[in-house]
Amino acid sequence: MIVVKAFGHVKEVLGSELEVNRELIDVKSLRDYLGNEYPTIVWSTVAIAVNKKYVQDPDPISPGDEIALIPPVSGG
Amino acid sequence: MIVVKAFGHVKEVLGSELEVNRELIDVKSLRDYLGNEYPTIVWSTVAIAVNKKYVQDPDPISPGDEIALIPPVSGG
Amino acid sequence: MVQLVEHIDLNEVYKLLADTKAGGTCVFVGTVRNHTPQREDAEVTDLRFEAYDEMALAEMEKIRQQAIEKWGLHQAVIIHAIGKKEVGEPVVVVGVASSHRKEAFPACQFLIDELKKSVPIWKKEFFTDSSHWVSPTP
Amino acid sequence: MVQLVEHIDLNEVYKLLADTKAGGTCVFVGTVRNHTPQREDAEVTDLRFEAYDEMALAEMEKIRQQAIEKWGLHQAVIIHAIGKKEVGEPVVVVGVASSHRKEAFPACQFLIDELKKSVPIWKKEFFTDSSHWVSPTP
Repeated sequence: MIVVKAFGHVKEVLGSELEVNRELIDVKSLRDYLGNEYPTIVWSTVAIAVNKKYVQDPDPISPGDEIALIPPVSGG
Repeated sequence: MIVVKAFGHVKEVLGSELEVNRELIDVKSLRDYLGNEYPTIVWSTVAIAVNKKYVQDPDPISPGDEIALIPPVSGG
Repeated sequence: MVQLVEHIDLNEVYKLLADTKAGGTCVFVGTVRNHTPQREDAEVTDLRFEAYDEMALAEMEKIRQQAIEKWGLHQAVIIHAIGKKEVGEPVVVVGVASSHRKEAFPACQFLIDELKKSVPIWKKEFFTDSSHWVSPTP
Repeated sequence: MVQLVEHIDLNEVYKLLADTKAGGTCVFVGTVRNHTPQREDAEVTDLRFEAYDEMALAEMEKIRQQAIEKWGLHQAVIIHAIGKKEVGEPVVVVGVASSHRKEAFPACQFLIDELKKSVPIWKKEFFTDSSHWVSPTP
């Protein structure tokens, strides 16, 4: 199981922490899973961070990683 | 007679107010007079203001005008 | 210095930027406006900012270090407010101190431009009749 | 608002710039440095600023109006200190408040760049061993 933090409008759909009971080996597999489960969200606009750093689809996910879904930021 | 205000390094040579006992009809004639009387000053770097506005050589000088010698400014 | 705070104190910013080698200090303050381009007809009553705190601070520090290196700054500060903010309140302040002014302006603008691109902070606007999460505008 | 003052109060500047329509405020502060490009080896002990007061205020107001018109600013402020200033003290502050940040930076830079070109104010630098009127540097 991995725990995924969510923020902004994504949080309003998924809650602030989503538990995913799948084995996900990379960012791409997480995106595929989310796309299937939550089709109302435009996932192409949502960045993903692993251990507080932005990552890309080919990057790996390991057990214990801190994963976060980052919708378009609007600070400042 | 006209009274000319001076500032910065020009003031240290001419004093803060210089009285000129000549009839000077334009800025050019003032420049010529100053160049002859105070040859140690590089007058080409000194701007002239009449009534608090920058003027050029052809501009006229009239009795009662407030005339000022403005060496390169260094505010800020 | 990077911070997430409840309330921004502008005096504090100048203390953090003080440096006897610096000749120029440029500070940008973003405040809550009473109108938004997304609802020209409506008045913003207040805003709420939420952050992914640890990552936001890490991204702010990354941007800060990039600016210090690129422009040889003596000091740089990024402070963002979180929580509820009212019209007129400061929500973000970025500032730099450099030897000369020619570095200060682009460096300061870099801090706010990059913050708006990558720092995980989100703004929700509240109107008299509704609320929504803000989509970023360039 | 344009002013020549004995001492610059940075709090005052933000009060003058406050405007509920403004989303971005950019402020530049010039301070006395302890070194000068003209004497790399020597320490500046203090500075003295003198102005042709009435003309300086008129030129400052002209620059201010140009910036307001060019960038559609909500507020703009130019304040210069005169008299003796010590290392670290603010000597000039310029600031603008605009709807968006993209206007704030060039407008603020315009105020300080133009001030340095045309406003009749002169700086004399005092070192431990000498003093001189400063020639402007670009």
